[in-house]
Amino acid sequence: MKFTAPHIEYDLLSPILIVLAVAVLGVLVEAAVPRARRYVVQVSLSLVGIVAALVAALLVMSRINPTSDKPKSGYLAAVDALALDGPTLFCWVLILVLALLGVLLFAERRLEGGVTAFAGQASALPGTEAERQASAMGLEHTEVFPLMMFAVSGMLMFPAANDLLTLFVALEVLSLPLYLLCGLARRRRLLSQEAALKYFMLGAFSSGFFVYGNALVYGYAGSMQFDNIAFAVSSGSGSEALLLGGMGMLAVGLLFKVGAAPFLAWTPDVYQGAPTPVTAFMAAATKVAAFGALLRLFYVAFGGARWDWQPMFWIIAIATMVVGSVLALSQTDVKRLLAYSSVAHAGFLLTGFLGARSLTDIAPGDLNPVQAVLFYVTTYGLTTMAAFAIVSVVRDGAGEVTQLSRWAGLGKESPLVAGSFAFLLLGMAGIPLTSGFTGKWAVFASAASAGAWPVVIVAVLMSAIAAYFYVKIIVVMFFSDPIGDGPSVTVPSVMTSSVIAVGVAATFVLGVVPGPLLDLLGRTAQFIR
Amino acid sequence: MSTTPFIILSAILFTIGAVGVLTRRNALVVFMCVELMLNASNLALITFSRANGNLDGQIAAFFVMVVAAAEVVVGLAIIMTIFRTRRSASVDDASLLKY
Amino acid sequence: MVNLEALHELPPAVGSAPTDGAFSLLWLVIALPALGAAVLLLGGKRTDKWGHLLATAAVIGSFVISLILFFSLTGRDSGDRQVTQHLWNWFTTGSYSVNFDLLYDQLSAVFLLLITGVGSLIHVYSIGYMEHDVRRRRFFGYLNLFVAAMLVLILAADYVGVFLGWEGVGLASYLLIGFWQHKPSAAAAAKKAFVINRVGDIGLSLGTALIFITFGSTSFAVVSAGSHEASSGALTGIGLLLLLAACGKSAQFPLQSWLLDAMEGPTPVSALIHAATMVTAGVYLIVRSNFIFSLTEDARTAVIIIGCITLLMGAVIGCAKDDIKKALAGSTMSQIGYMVLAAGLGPAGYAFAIFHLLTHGFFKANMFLGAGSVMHGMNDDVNMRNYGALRKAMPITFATFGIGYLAILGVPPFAGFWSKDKIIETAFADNFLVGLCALVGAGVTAFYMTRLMLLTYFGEKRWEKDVHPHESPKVMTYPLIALAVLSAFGGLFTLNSWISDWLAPVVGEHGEHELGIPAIVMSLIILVVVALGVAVAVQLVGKREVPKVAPEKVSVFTRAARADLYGDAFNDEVIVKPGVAGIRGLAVFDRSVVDGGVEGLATALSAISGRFRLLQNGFVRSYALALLAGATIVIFALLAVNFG
Amino acid sequence: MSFPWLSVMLFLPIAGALVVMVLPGAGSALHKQVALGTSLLTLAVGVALAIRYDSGSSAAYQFTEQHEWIKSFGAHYALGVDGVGLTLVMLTVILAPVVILASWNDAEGGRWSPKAFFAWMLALEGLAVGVFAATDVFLFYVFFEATLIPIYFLIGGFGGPTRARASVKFLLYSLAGGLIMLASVIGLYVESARHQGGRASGGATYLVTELAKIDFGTDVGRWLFLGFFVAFAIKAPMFPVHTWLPDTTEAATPGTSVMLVSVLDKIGTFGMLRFCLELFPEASKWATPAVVVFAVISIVYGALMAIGSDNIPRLIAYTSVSHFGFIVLGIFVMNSQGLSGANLYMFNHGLSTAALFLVTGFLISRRGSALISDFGGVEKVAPVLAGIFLIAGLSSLSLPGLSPFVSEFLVIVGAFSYSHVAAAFAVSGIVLAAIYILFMYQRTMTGPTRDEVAGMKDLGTREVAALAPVLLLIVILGFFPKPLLSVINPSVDHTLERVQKHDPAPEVPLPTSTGSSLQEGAHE
Repeated sequence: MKFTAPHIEYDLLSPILIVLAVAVLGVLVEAAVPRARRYVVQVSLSLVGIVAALVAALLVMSRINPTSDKPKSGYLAAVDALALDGPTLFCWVLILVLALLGVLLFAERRLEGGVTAFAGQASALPGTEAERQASAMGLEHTEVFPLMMFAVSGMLMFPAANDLLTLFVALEVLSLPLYLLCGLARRRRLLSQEAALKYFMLGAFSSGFFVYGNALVYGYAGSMQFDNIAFAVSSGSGSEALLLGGMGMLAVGLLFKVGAAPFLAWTPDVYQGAPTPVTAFMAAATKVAAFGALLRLFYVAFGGARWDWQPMFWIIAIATMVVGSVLALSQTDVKRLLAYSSVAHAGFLLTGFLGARSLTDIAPGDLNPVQAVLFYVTTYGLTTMAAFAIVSVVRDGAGEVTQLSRWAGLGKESPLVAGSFAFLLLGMAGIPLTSGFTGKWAVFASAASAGAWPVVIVAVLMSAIAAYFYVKIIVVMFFSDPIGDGPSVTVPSVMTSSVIAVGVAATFVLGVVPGPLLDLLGRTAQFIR
Repeated sequence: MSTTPFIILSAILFTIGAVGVLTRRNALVVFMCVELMLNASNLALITFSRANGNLDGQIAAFFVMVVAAAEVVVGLAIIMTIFRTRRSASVDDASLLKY
Repeated sequence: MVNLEALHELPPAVGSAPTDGAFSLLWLVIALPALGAAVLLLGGKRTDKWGHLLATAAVIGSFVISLILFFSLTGRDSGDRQVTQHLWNWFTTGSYSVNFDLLYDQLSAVFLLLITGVGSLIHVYSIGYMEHDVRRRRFFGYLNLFVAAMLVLILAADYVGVFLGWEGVGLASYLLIGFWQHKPSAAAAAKKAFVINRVGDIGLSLGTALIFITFGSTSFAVVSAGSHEASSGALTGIGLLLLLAACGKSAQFPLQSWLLDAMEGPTPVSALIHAATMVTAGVYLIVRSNFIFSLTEDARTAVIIIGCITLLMGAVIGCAKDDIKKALAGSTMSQIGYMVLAAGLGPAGYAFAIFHLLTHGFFKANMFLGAGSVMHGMNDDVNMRNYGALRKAMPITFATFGIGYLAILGVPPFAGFWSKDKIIETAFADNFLVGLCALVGAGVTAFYMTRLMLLTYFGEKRWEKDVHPHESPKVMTYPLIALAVLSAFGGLFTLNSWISDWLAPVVGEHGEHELGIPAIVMSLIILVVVALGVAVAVQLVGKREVPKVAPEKVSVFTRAARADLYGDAFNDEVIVKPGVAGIRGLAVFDRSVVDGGVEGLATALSAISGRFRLLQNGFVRSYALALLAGATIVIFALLAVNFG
Repeated sequence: MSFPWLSVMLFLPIAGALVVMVLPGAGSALHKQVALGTSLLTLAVGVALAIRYDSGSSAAYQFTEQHEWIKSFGAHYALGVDGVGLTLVMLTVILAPVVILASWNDAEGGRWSPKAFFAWMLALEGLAVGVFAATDVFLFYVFFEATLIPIYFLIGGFGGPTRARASVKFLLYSLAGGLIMLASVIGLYVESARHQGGRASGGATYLVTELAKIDFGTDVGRWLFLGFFVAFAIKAPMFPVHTWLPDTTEAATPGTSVMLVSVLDKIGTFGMLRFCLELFPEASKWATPAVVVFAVISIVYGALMAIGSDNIPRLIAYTSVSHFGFIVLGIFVMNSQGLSGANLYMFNHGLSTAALFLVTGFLISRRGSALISDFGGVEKVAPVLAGIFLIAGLSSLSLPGLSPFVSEFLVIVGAFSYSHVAAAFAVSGIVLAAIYILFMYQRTMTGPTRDEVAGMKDLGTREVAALAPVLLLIVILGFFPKPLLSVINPSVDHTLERVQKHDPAPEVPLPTSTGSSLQEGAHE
């Protein structure tokens, strides 16, 4: 039998390729460049790479000219393995922007007094001479940058994946580096390693389900291509059981990444244990990629079986919102609290995801679910990034201060930081004139348009509960007096500051003039089939 | 010949793996159980590929093996660090992060 | 049902010829005292020196205007003796419009004279009486405010306008009763007066509302024109509600209890507000609403009953009081009872009600001021048991008071005789029982007034030491004299039934009531009863040694009378105490149930949260278990949805 | 595109707030002067606006501005006022300078620098104007929620010892209500998207004028109505969701309380008029009996609680619960007396409550205690304060001759023609009002002067200057409410038309010839 070499559209895939190339180069740098200069090289390399990828992504986007009223639906690339349509390209741009901010956080050195937030020498045991020497020598793991680049490449592939196999590979490519990154904290290394272990174990476990689901769906449809699956679903051939079983298991894999109930158990532990920059990047970027993939898989491949999976997602959305909001009430650790809040947000995103309805029901002017979800994930990503960035600057002698009670009086200590954190929290609570509100409105409206009223009601009630713990933080920061010597805010370098600035600005702008972005999404948020 | 027995076998393997993950303490064993699950999937993939008469399934199986290998690399690294700090490979010892 | 005999002769409608000539001054009558009040109350200390003069001048000014108006009204022929001055539109919503209109007709004319006249005298009197009070300016400001409000009340051409004056006088009375605020008793009395009046106001506001519902307007003109078309139900309702209002303002049963406490105020206040003018506003309201009451037998009956009860209550209370002012207050209640009773008699009685209101205004003001002058001489002691034999010490006061005494007893030819006799006659004509009440009342009145006279002016000195009674200054005695004259000759108003004819266009022809016996005999009977009362008083009080302190061992009746017939006790037991308890309970309810409900929800949530976070126990294997369980549920749910 | 009056009134204070914020220093006289100046300037614009308002015009809204804001949400930046909106906007801009002047020194000793206080105040003023001027449901909602933030920080930052708790309670109550309303707001979007067929511009819209054209159908309409009504009931506040108000006023500074109770709580009743009745006439009529019952309960309950409370700000809060009961009652009896009365009441209650809060504020700050039982005989040492206190109190018990009387009377009349029983219960409020006001006055002002208050200073010039305009308005409007009614009546007629209700005809037909005075009145 003879093989024909597949045709690869390098120009279209350039963003992914660039990022991958940078990652590989990064590895070489580790090998070739002397330790003293690695930091600079790696940082600049990744920054340049991501910016380049961003430009490339924008170029690709311009080819489907999204500004026109009737944009092209998009391209299928790499032998239909990747679908480059509106949603994909938007996710790319968003992920790359978040990655850029992520790199800035990774590269932050002033907070730890001249070194990054990553372990000087991961192999050195915590609390041993070796570790002390490592930190004394100011060692630091610059491998984090290539690792991150790998993760980013996976994230870029994830929402673009147009067949189950690509989806699986992308999933692993984005997950594995993150597992490692979670374990590389400079301080509280035991927690960090534990986080890595838990994340890895559960991640592997869930990917087991994912693959098996893969197999079952393949058994049902006889192909891994989404369009073929969609065709099989609509034609109703094959055994329902295989389809449903497979669909369920794939859902498990994706919902695990999203951190939806009941697959959220890892979220609080990992978010808390991981180095804050990693948490920030992970919390923001992973959700974007995962939701991109979730939307494509269930809208394109399983769109025909909507009536089968929608009830299940109703339950999951409700459960996720309830668990996230209620459990967050009693949290006393800021990072953990933000983790639960991110769970709640996943619930809200799923609410928007429930807006799925046949395209004929969606009139031209109307808000469509893809648009709503992508908009919300944008607002959420930027806000969360900035929030975690702020967490990383509130410190005392022993590093970051994450007990909520110790944040008392921060409002007096440094009004600017506390003020912007309060603003971000109000954003997450969904107060108008912040992006949180417009986002919430969009996802709720999308769900309501599809008639998912019970979910919307629950969502509304849960936002009320969620508001309670956000407000609680504000009260602690502004209206209560510090216990002992309150935490001090270490003035970060321009890098972290710029991340915070961008996040706050985005939260405000997307809250006041969300129009342009929404319209862009409204025009382009159509999946190619 | 029918594919059902193979599917049932793969399902059994998968379940064994899943249960193993839940019951075994030693991180390495847990990890092996995950591998077992992956291989159960491989079996299913190949079976279906045979049933459907195309190669996608088999290719997928190769990919899964590769990915599994990569996973091993990462996984073992993490487990090693934990083992070295804690002098134990029991996943239950790592339970500082809770509530 | 509408009473038939009333339908034959419909009550007269309130016409409204626009004002012209002298009548365009009408608004000034109100404006002068109002301005005076404004200057005095806003001017502050600057006006201390001349404030009282300004106030007095203002009232005298409006008295003069009232006289001019009155005579120009008499100038007209009885047909068009009603003029309306339209000032401005107060408020308009939908079809409902209320104007600031002043109605000047025979009725308001009489009141105008009474209020400004007696008002001026009392202002003059107060100059002397309040001389040593540091806050005299304020006192006069309040007095002016009162006069202005009272004038609004009786000049308003719309029930809402009446309401304005109604509450205005209430406010003034509140301020004046509590004028000596440092005395807790005074402050309490003031509040009590206002609150109980508010209860009456329920009647006025709902009444006004019902009037609007029924007639689509609340102006006398429209209502009087349409009243005979209204259903008897509506009319009765309105009548009863207005009666409630009257009860509040005129201290009629069951809202009488505030009047006695109101004596905490300075004596001129008691004279002007709580004897001569304000308390009679209720009577005015009923008479003014004759076009309602004439058409509803039931409401009138209620009015009569209230009147009878109160006139007896007041009299009985008056018998037992040792506080000279309270005794007089009881008497006031009783006298107003007479007026209300008369007003309840319908067209037959309206005129006499007003007539008695006038004469009573004269002699009761006279006696109150007299009492004031006595207190002035006795270092503000009000206990009659410490008086005695004052007729020599303060002759003028005694003389004038004496005239008032004869007047209230109804001894011919003094004013009271003419007015009271007419009422009693009409009462008998209407219903024997009612007549009997009136008659008995007269007897009791004779008793307590005689008692008061004896205790105060006769017998031997029972003064405290270092009390040196002396006659009051001229500025106080001249008003007394003036009022005494009026009390003596007030009867002239009824000369060949002038007053009835004068008021007829407003309140309707007073239907001929035929009495079983000739009027002269009736009068004789009344006189006999009065004489009886006097005799008893002389027996019980005059002929005996008066103990310094009120004897404790007394009949249950006396005790009841001393306790104001348990009016306050009743209120305390039935309204105040349960009310306080209820409010306490409500506060608990608000905290624990209403608020507690919400707060409880919050705490419950955090409790749940605290419980369930423990599930996150940190063991990766239990997380895996959760994951597996979740996966199983998801898959089975999916299968169930489709195959179930 | 004429001059954007409302936008100016909206953004002027906000700009002022920013200026105050960036001015150096921690709150010198300069900050206060800038704040006062800004609010006065806004007031000037407001007066010009009021003068230019044409009460005769048939347009639904005047000074309208409309720009597309978020196309995909159908949201517009649309402003405009009808009679009701105008009165409330005016109330806002009148009270703002008064409050700023009165709170001149209240912000000292606060948690933050005084300048924050004045900045938040100005921001609040601007946002409040936005709420009352918004003619787009989405925009209204945005302002509705946005106003919470300044007041939240004003309470939490400058209040008394319990401020933190109070502020959270306030915010959560309001947010809960707001979010329930959000569900309805989204429902409106869905519906308007469904009914877009007729409209030329595709997509949904939030313009009140457009939404009013939609017939939502019985069930949908009722659900949406409920969403809105609950939020407004919490805001107003009505029994049984009132408990946040006393706690809040107890903790907040007088100025904050004024802005909260006199201005912001009006959003509740304003919303009932503008959205419940306007958008869901059928549902409103369906809900009327229940609403009336709750309104009457609020009247009596609030009054009783007021009588029972020893803490002055709590007492005033409860009186407001009672007064808001009257307003809601007037709105839902749906006849011209009730509605005009209610509208008038919103304005008058704003004035009288403001006066009461401020004067008691002065009293409390002098004595350092808010408990009635800690006072006694103040009248002797501070007659001016006592006098103003009495006038404010009397206006609160709606004494005829003071502005609240007309409104309360009209509401009672309207209620009476709706149901005798409801009116009978409601009217008991006037007796209870007399009790709680005079009881408070008696126990604080009269009787022997207590030593603690013996040295109390009487009101100073600034304080009198702050209160004088309010009292003046109260008296003038008491005798001549026409300026207000002339702008209110047209919008009342519009509302009645919208809910298809007509005033019941009187039992006895109005005479045409007699009562010329009446005719005059009607024609003026």
